[in-house]
Amino acid sequence: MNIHEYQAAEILAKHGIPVNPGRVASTPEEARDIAAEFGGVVVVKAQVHTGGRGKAGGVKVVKNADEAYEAASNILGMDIKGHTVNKVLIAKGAEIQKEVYVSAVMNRPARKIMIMASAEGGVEIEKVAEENPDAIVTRDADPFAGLHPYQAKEVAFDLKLEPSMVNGFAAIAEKLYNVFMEEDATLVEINPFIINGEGTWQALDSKMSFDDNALYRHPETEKLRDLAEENETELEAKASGISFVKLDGTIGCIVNGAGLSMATLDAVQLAGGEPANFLDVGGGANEEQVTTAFNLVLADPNVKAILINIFGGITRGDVVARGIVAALNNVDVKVPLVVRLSGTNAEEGKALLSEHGITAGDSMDEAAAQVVAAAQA
Amino acid sequence: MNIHEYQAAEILAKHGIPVNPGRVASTPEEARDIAAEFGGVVVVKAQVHTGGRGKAGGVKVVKNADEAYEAASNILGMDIKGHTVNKVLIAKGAEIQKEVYVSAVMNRPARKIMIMASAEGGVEIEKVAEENPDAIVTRDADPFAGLHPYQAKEVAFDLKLEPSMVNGFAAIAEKLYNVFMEEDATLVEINPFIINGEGTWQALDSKMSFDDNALYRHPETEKLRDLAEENETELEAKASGISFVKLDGTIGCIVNGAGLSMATLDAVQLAGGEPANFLDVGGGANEEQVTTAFNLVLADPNVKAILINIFGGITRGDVVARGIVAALNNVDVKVPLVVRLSGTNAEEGKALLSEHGITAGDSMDEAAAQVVAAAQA
Amino acid sequence: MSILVNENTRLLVQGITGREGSFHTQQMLEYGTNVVAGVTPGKAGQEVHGVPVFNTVQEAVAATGANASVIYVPAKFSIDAIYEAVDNGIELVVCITEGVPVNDMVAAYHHVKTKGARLIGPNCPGVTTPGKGKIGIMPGFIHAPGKVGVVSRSGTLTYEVVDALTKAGLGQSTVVGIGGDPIIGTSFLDVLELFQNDPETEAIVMIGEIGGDDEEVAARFIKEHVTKPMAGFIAGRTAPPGKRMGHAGAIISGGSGTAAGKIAALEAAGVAVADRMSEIPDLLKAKFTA
Amino acid sequence: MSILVNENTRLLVQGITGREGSFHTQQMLEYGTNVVAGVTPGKAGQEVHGVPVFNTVQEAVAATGANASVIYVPAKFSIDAIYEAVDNGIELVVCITEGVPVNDMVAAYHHVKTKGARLIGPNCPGVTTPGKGKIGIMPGFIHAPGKVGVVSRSGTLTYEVVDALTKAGLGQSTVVGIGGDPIIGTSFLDVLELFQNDPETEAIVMIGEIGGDDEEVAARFIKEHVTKPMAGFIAGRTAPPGKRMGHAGAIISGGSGTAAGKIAALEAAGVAVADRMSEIPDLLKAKFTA
Repeated sequence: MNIHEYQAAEILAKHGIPVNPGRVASTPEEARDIAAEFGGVVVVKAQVHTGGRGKAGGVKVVKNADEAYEAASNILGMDIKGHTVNKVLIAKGAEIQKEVYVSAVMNRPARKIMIMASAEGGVEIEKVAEENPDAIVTRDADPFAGLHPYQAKEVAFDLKLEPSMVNGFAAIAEKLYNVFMEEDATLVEINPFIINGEGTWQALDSKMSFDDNALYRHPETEKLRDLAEENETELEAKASGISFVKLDGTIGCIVNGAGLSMATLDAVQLAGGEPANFLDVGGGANEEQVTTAFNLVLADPNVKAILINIFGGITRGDVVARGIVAALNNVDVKVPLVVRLSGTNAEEGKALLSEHGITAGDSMDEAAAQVVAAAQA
Repeated sequence: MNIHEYQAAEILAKHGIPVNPGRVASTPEEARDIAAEFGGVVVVKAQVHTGGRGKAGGVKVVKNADEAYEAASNILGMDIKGHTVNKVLIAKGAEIQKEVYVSAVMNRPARKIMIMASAEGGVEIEKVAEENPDAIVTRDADPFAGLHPYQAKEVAFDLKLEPSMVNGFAAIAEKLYNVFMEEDATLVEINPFIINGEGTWQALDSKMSFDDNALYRHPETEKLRDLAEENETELEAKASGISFVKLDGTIGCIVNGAGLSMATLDAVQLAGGEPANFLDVGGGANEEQVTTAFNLVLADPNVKAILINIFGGITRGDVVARGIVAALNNVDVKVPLVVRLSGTNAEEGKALLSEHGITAGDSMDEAAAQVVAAAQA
Repeated sequence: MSILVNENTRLLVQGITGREGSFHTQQMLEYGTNVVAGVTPGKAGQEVHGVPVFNTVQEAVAATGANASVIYVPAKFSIDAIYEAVDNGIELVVCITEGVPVNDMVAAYHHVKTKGARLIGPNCPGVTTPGKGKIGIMPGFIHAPGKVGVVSRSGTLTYEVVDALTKAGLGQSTVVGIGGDPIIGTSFLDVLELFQNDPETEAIVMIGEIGGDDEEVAARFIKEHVTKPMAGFIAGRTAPPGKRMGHAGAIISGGSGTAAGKIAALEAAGVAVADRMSEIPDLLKAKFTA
Repeated sequence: MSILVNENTRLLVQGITGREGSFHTQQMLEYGTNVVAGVTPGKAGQEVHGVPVFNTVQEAVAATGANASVIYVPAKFSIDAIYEAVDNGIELVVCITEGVPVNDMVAAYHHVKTKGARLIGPNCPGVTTPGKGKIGIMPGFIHAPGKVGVVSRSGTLTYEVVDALTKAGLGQSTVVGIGGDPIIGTSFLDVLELFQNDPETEAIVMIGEIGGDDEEVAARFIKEHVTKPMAGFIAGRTAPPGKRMGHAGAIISGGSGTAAGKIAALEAAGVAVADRMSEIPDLLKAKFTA
């Protein structure tokens, strides 16, 4: 789960990390009032769950409240990579004496949490990784004892910070790790992390993502979810225990299992089609789940045909077939439907489907070819 | 550092451990008012830093406010093992359906923190250890990950608690471990830990001690220190960086080093005397330290003679001798003084002392014999 | 021989009285697995399909000599179950549960390593040694005893490939579902090493997917150490970057973890990587005769 | 040979620019110790008595190949210094600092063990191998090279016994002050094992004190494994229960950790336990000829 910059800043501040003062506005008027209150230079920043706001014109430095009004008028409602801007953050202008990048993130190969930093602040870390990988400094936190103070200092010294800046940086890097662990984050990023006009460290822009599997113990984080930023169908799917990811093609897919679902999408593409979605209906594909799955897939007007791909394991093929038949009584499926049913009791399942006029095949590849042909017909 | 029962209960409550409601009173009137407010049966308990209050008559169960007044009148001012009772805790009477003992404490041989529990609640754990050691259940917390929920449950099952009591007990045992670590305790004890009339777990009496070395990060704990409960001389010594422990004999001791100080006390006893104190003057025995040491020792009217035992190491014997001589100018020492000076520059030191009329020997045993003889003279 | 599950396996089921635990205990017993004990706190003295239930792993191990365990407890209790198992000397722990918080797995992963135990999963279908026993939730009857070792990050893709192998006359030595989470106890590399050293395994099938770099790490190991013929498949060629594809670990982030990169690495290591799952039996047959 | 400190010791001083660190660096250099580096964050590039200073242990080890370290940093930074040393491959860490919070030492103790490193202390005087080098704060000149290994929980009592041994013509192989805290990195048992296996050590003196059960544990080890003649002393016969006698670890609690118990255990293991410190040289001479 992602949250907005202004929300991330609030969480960092709560954990004692100094952030640049800012407030969020939903209208140009609010933006003007906040800017007036701050006085002087402010930055108006689009709050959307995507990067590249700057390039898209979603970030403007302005000199006064009237300019803030104007900038907010332009930015609010803007579309940035498919995300509509509903809020802007009005942040005080900061004098930057020094800027670096710092984050806490999983080092997946090491199975440890790491602090990652770069002397090139304000630049996307992926870009630094590509162009100047030696500028990136990392330290893996001890999986048991956490990030040691000496490690935070090592990062600071490796960034070639002046001795006077080291302790301040290290103290905040330690807090960054603590925020990561205590909030069950998957990313906590400060970029740029600056030394301001007063000579102290300050987070100028921050970003946080959370582990969905741990949200049950963070109800206050769950409240930060911005429904406007999330795909409605994906949320609906989640509520029903179905994994759903919206894609851009025309072949709707209903599959049991995440791996098989990915493989089904691949098969569709190899057959010359483009999948409209990833959909893992879960273990027991019963009437209710299949009905929901049909509804999720059919919510997309681009869908021209549907492929159901089931491998009967512990859940038997005939049971799944019964679920499909029952679901078809609940949902009016107007596009062509191709079913592939394999594994346990697949024959019984196919017979059952055939009684209801549905031909089910045994081969994933053939089913993919059929559904692509059906969509193009 | 030790605190009172009522203070320990407040800390446990802060960490989410249910405690029996109670309030502290310094006068019988206050005791009566609190009892009246609670209504019904209350327990009036002496608040002193020592065990065995019950046997000494420091704990009374009473039926109403008037009885509470009377009990408090009797208990306040009472002397329990040398501790004067200045406060009583008025606690609500509790119906006990089940009582056990549980604590978090260092398992020194294992170098781990352990949860210790016993089905014999309300009995001193030392007594259980002696008479029925099999009744004691312990689990060492993981030194890195802490006390695991499964361990807390193991303790509950080993106590033969009914299944319905297990989860409640385990949840609180986990909290007990957390209190221990977060508060830098050396002991957190709940005895008895009961199931009350409502069928829920509750701490009826609790005890906490803290690591002096970690108090710097717990200023709020330091505030709980009851100066009336501590030996004034020991506190004064501590403030000067001197380790001092009051004993019952007549030979005052001033020594450099904790081990040598213990050995000096032993030597005094072997020579037929009884030491009046343990005193480690620290590494550099200079004028100021020795002056303070003299004052600490002489504050005890029982002291009949003083033994100074110094082994010159990095700090040279002549420097120490100069400190002694200077200190004697500040303090009027009316009792006989025996000095033993050995190690680095001992000869120079002895010469210097001799110039000021002090004969210093080389042997700890002889010095001990001399000081004992001097005290008996 | 075979790997992980064999005649000496004495299985303990953690969470045996739950719906999943009870159902799969029956399935495992039917497949011939030596299930010796179950654990559910507070349920000691009960039996589930004839298997005695204990309050703690400690009691269960003391009473039955269990040396392997399978975890069916809910996600929020799984980490504790893993610690309880390995702290009580269980050598092989298979955690089926999906949804375990990933940051909790960091310490648990390293703890298991320190203890010298082996964890499979979490979020995995388990391990099956055809004809000898199964631990987990795989449908037993699709398997056939044989010489092909199978290792996979996905449950249903494991069944898919095992079914295809069996139908093509290629039985399996052991089938290992290592799980779809970002941090799993046993990686491709670990299982490949076991297969390489297992005399009953003569060829290996490896099913990877997008996310992380375990396939790339495995490819380096294969190049240097694996002499047995291998076929493979990587799911998720069509997955867009930044989106989790069902599995918590199946995500392309910052340009790394793509199917293309994994396929290239495996091919460079001499693995025959199939475009379609269905091609795997033939690719393998081209390299070895069962 | 000798134990812990020898010709191959390359010592790093953590906290070298502090008052204690700087003073004892000079003392150690004068005694002939091979001090190769110092660490104080932010002071890289300076020198202390000719020893180069680095910002981190990592840099110091990379530049100088240091393999041992001594810690003079304040108590609140000592745990971090211990982790920094062992995490960077230092094999022997001597922590002089007094006042380290005991609960912090729990994880640090086990971490050091996991890393296979050796920690002496905290709250200890260090280690001296007469004539070869010293790590810590012991007064060097009281020592004489010889064949008696000395191990002690107390600083001044160590000096006292070493001085007495030297004056009695009994030189020392190595002198180890293990420290007076409740949790210390290296126990009597550990050092006794080293002495027993050290060909240059022919007799052993052990100075214990009240509190804990390390002396009792050592006695069991001595009974079974130590063949070299031993004399000992236990301080604190007169200590009252429940009172810390200067050292954080010197406390009799719940009737355990008494001097009487320790003396009885050592005597039962064949150690000649002195009533008076001064008797130790003679007790030892009765058992072995230097």
